[in-house]
Amino acid sequence: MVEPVLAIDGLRKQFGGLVVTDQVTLSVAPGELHAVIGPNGAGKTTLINQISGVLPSDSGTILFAGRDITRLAPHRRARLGLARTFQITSVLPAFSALENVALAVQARSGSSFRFFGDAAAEPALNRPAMAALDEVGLADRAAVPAGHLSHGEKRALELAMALVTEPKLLLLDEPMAGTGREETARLIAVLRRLKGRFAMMLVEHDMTAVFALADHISVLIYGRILLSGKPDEVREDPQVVAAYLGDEIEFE
Amino acid sequence: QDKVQEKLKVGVIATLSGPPAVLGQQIRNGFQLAVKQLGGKLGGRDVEVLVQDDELKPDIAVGKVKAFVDRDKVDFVVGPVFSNILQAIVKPATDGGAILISPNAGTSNYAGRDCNPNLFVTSYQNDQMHEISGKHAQDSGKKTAFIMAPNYQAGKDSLAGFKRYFKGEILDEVYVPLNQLDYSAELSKIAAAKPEVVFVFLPGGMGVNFVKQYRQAGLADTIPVFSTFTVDESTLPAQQDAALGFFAGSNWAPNLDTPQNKAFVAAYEKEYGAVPATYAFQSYDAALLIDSALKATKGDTKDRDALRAALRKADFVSLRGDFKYNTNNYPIQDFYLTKVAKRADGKYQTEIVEKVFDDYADPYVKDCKMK
Amino acid sequence: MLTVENLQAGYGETPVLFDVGFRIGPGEIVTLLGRNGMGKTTTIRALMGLVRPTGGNLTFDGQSLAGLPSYRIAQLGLGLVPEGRQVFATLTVRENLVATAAARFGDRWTLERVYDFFPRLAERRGHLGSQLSGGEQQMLAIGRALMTNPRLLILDEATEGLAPLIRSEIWRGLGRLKQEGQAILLVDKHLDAMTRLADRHVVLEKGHVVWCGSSTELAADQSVRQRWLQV
Amino acid sequence: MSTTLLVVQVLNGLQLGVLLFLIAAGLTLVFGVMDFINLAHGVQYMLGAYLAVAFYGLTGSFLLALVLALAAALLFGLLLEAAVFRHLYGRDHLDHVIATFGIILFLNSAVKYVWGAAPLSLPVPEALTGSIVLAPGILYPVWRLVIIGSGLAVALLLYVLVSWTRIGMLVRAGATNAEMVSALGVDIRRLFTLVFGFGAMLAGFAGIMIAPILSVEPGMGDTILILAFVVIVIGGIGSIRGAFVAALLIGLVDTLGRSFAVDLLRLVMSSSTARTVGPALASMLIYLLMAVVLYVRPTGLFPAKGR
Amino acid sequence: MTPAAAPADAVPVLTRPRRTVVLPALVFAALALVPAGAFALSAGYLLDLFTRVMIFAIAALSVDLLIGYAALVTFGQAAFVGIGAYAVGILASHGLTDVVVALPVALLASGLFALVTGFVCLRTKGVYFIMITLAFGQMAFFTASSLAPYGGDDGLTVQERNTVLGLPLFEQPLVFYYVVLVALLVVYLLFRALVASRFGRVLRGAKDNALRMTTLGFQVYRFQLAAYVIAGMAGGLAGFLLANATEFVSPAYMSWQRSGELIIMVLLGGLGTLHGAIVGAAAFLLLEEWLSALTEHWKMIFGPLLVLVVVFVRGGLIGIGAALARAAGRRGPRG
Ligand SMILES: Nc1ncnc2c1ncn2[C@@H]1O[C@H](COP(=O)(O)OP(=O)(O)OP(=O)(O)O)[C@@H](O)[C@H]1O
Ligand SMILES: Nc1ncnc2c1ncn2[C@@H]1O[C@H](COP(=O)(O)OP(=O)(O)OP(=O)(O)O)[C@@H](O)[C@H]1O
Ligand SMILES: [Mg+2]
Ligand SMILES: [Mg+2]
Repeated sequence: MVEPVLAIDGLRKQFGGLVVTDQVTLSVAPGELHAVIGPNGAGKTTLINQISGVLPSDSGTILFAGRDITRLAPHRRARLGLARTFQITSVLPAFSALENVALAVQARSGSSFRFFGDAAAEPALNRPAMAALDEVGLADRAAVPAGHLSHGEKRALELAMALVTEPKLLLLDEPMAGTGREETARLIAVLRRLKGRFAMMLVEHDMTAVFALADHISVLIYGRILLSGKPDEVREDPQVVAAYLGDEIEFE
Repeated sequence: QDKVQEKLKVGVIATLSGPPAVLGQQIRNGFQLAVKQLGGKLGGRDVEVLVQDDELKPDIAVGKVKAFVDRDKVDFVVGPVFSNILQAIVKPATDGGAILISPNAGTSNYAGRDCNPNLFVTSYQNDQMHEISGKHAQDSGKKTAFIMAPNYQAGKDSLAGFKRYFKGEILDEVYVPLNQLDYSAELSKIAAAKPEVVFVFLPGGMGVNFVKQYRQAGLADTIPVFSTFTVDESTLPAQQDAALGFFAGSNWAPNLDTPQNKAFVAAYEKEYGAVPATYAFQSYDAALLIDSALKATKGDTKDRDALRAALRKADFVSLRGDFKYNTNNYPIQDFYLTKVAKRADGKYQTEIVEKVFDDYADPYVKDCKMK
Repeated sequence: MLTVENLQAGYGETPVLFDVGFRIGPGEIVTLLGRNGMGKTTTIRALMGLVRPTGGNLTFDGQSLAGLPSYRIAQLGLGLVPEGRQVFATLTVRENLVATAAARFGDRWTLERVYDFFPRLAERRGHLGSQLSGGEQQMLAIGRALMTNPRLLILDEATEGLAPLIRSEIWRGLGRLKQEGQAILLVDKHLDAMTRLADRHVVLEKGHVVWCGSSTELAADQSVRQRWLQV
Repeated sequence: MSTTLLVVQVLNGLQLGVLLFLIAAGLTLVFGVMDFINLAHGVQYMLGAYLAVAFYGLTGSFLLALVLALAAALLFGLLLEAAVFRHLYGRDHLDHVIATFGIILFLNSAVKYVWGAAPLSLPVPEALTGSIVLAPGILYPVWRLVIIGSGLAVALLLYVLVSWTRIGMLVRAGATNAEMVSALGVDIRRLFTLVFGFGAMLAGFAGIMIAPILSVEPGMGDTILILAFVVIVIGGIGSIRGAFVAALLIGLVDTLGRSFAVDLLRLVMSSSTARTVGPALASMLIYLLMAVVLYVRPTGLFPAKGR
Repeated sequence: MTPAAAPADAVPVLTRPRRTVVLPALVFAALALVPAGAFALSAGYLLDLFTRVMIFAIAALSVDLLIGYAALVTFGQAAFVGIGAYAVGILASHGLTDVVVALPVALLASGLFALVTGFVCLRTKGVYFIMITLAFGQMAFFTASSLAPYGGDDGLTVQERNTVLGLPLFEQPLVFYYVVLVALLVVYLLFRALVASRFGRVLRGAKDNALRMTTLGFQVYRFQLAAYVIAGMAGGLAGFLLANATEFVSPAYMSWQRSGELIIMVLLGGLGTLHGAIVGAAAFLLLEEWLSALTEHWKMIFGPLLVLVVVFVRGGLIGIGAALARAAGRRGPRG
């Protein structure tokens, strides 16, 4: 078996008396799209925060590309090739869409202690940024301040920002939330195209998207992994249906 | 002859904003009162008095004084209230060719090593005011003292001044942060130390706060307070009864018994509705000083040597009585112990208790190269 | 009960809505459909007085909403579940629910009933708004609007971020509300559920109403679905 | 240093703390709860003191003066809110800073224009002038006890108001998202106006209560303002409890520092060095304290949660 | 508005700091012409006044760099000015009066102070940052006040202005004026380049959404610290010039009121524009100068003026200018 990009072992996080993630163990193979689903408040966002380093973990280990990153600062993890999007949209509202992405390019290039030269006119930053915007369908909105974009557009922008950092692993927290059907379909197409380029971990309540994209699904309930397996196994599992999917089959 | 007819310009610079504004106003008022009483003339020449606020900021003061000298071409600058402003403006004023008359601040460096032929002080050398209390405490046989001042240069000078003559035991020497509001901690210390006398130098609002709180803590009836710049006519309206019986050292008091002074106090009160403090009278004297010198030079200010010599003579009747200049252009004068009292008309003032120094010159003069 | 005619509005100098008109009768459920950025949220904000309309008429129960501050509009009985949840981050769950609660038009919705509806909220009643998961915040936003006992409930992407199970709960709940006679204005992306639930649909495209009709008409009219909704 | 003195100084420290809290209370309310930086709090405090002096002059009764001055301070606060603050809700903090700085300049100057530059005074109410004996030879003024009592009362009142009442909830909610509060049917503007008026009244109340022990003069609110900010920042913005604890802490540190810094330093250095270093250190102590607290806890002792 | 003659592969970007040229050029041209005006009116004091204006403009620029581009609202910037000034004063009192010594020492000392305090301050954010910078400013103030050998609270007279390689150039008001002007221009151009650079973009990004910047992989702290040190050194430069201009140094240069005034200057002129800081400093000081000449109660006019500016114009005086320009542009043909 190939070495996983991400291997989590026994991860735990507690807020006061509330245990939010507990004994979470899972691994993501290179190029794989691994979906994490589960009821509201199950701890999915918390898990992503722990992996990306926004929240410190109480116990357990996180191996990223073979390296222990459990105690690493978030920006260091990002430099190692760990990118993420936020559940609650997080862009730089005063910057244009293009500049948002260009900053991400700059972050990857690593040389930001440059005090001279007009950053906004650097083709080395703008070209890849423009390409990424094009990829998510925002090319014609490049000059609009991110704060003025609609909800769905911001989502797409976040994705573009993550893309250009050429991550080894991309953590996606509900990228489809708030996007319309058309955009959802487009995002699914974009993600499908990206599959294989790098590994992804997708947290999503839109089952259409999850079953269309996932190679592997883990179900998180009350902070614990209930089940981890191929999409078909998960879909049929009575426990998952009872706790999460419900009777209304919206997908397909 | 034409030149003499030209208006004489005098620039007054004083702190007119913030809490110490009341002191600056006294300086301005005192000077303007004198000019008014002299018929709008000094030494026979029509005067234009320009007033500027230094905002208690040295760099602002420098700018304003430079403007006096360069733009307004004043012959005299009168001011300021505070020592740190004096330090800042001596150079721009005197380098610019004006004569600076300080109606209040009198620092030791200008009395000694930095003495300046173009700087005349109508007040005192700062230390002297503190020495009065020390000398009196010593002479009246006090054995123990508790002394206190704000933690800055003038504060340190004041306690040094007190100790110069007081040879008893200093139970504690306390420096409080500048502009301290609450003195409970210090009052408890005083109550615990039980000194025979307390000496404080707490100018302005600090003095008001201290005196009120000292009285409220019940100490005022048991331990006498000697002070400088803590109880005077600028703070008494706020201290009122709380300050009754507090002692201070001064070169003057409103009730000093000379005809000129009586007239001055009456006129000042009539004009400005407040009892004058030393700031006002020293600034009034500054106007008299200029007047006397210009009379001697027949209004001429161009011949600076003659003008300086005339100022040096101090040929006027000071409100304080005896007054003459030492070689460092600081006064030789008498100093008194004063005490706060309530007048028949309900107003408060300091009143002379006894003379402590006679024709007293500051010691720094020996460092001054001027002869 | 709500009439919107020729509504125009925008942000700053950018016009967003050009001609929006529809009406909602008592007990009706009406949806606003359209792709991202077509002006659904802006329409709702204009209704609530959060964006000043630059033209057109808005009336609720015969009373013009023009120029009314948003709290007056809300007091007339409009209850909003805003896009993006916007729960009060520094208030606890319970405080979020009771702070703006009102019983101007009946008191069907009480704290207990909301807790019954969303047991999860009861479990988390002491948490601050900011300490909730995305879905929990969404439940809270819905509960908060219900606690004002509105006559017209406005849901802007209210099922965003909710687990499928909870989502179906909500649809079922809305169905029950409809039976109780609650009027609802709905924006969502789950077309199937909405077609089942709603009486009429309004399709927005670039700030214009381009189609309007009942669920059956919508189901039948393939061209509308393809052209404006990309289904 | 004797134990009695230590005990007395601790009491003095707590007393100063309550005093500081009294001043900081209105500021926390408006700043912490409504997210509005009101630099004019200091001048509102000053105005309270001046109004009390003025009304005392007219009526000759402290109680009447207190009531009238409070009413006037409230009125003035409402006026100010309508004229200036109202336009600045939801704007950047810096806009608050510059506008309220303008108000400081204006009021400091206006007060001087109306009442003159000379410090004024307000006597302690006749019935409360005495002192009580704490320890042999150490008296404690009754008025100080009154101040402590009113400070505690204000603390309690505020705590209950903000944490437990619906008004408190709405105001806190409005601070983070005024638009939503309004969209849910609450007239948030009026609520803010009320809070401002109340804040102004609290500032005025502090000014009135403190006037009998301090000099009433133009600019008296400026240094106080900084102290009040230090208090609420150390406590954690938005936390009434934090402000209260921080005020006591500062009162204690400042008082004990002033009282014993020199003595303590003498243990480790020569007497004369201690004399120069001690007072300088004492002056900086609260700032040092603030720097240390913020270094260790970057959002104060009791950070508001959820921001 | 520049005509759309952009290079072919440039993409439209709205948020690059607007490269306004006309207004800054006008400002500097006006400043360069002040001496001519002063001599024409034979009003030599104008030179002093505008020298002062430009010195404060440098300090205000440093504040604008921090507040306007990095959202670091510093309430202790006067400390750096004071440190620069004290470097001059203390060196002079030991007989070291040449620029070659004084300027590097002033810059180094203020830079070092910024490095050390910034290290601590930048752990905090928002209002906490405001207050912790105030705390360090106050500590610097109290330290200066207790420097008994250098005048303590009374301050220290600088006997003569710094010499340049032994030449007493600064003693010439006109020469000194242009020296200050050049210093201002250099700082302005430097900062202008800085905020548009990659470095500046990170700063601005962190101002907008620091958490996002961190997850992108930027260690925001280091960038902010660098900016803090640069701003501190600019403050030190202003102090160096101020000590030479007033020939006096005083703890009062470090007071919190002064730090506050610097913020007000920037806000008055227009935040985040750089030239706004210059305009603001000029407006503040000139208004202060003229109003205080009018009446002793000038603050009763100045205060409400500030309030009006905030309430009715966004973006300070520069904002008024821009609004007027827009209005004119709408009516007249586009140029
Ligand atoms: N800072 C916090 N303090 C206390 N509890 C918290 C905090 N953050 C999250 N929680 C709780 O932890 C649980 C897990 O939250 P998390 O955001 O990880 O859920 P989630 O699986 O992402 O849910 P959703 O699908 O609704 O977004 C929730 O019940 C939430 O209330
Ligand atoms: N605050 C704003 N400032 C400027 N433009 C805005 C603002 N908010 C939204 N817009 C613009 O208004 C248009 C309509 O936005 P609106 O939010 O109403 O769309 P929507 O139909 O609700 O889309 P979505 O499905 O993404 O929520 C969009 O083009 C958007 O870019
Ligand atoms: Mg989540
Ligand atoms: Mg929307």
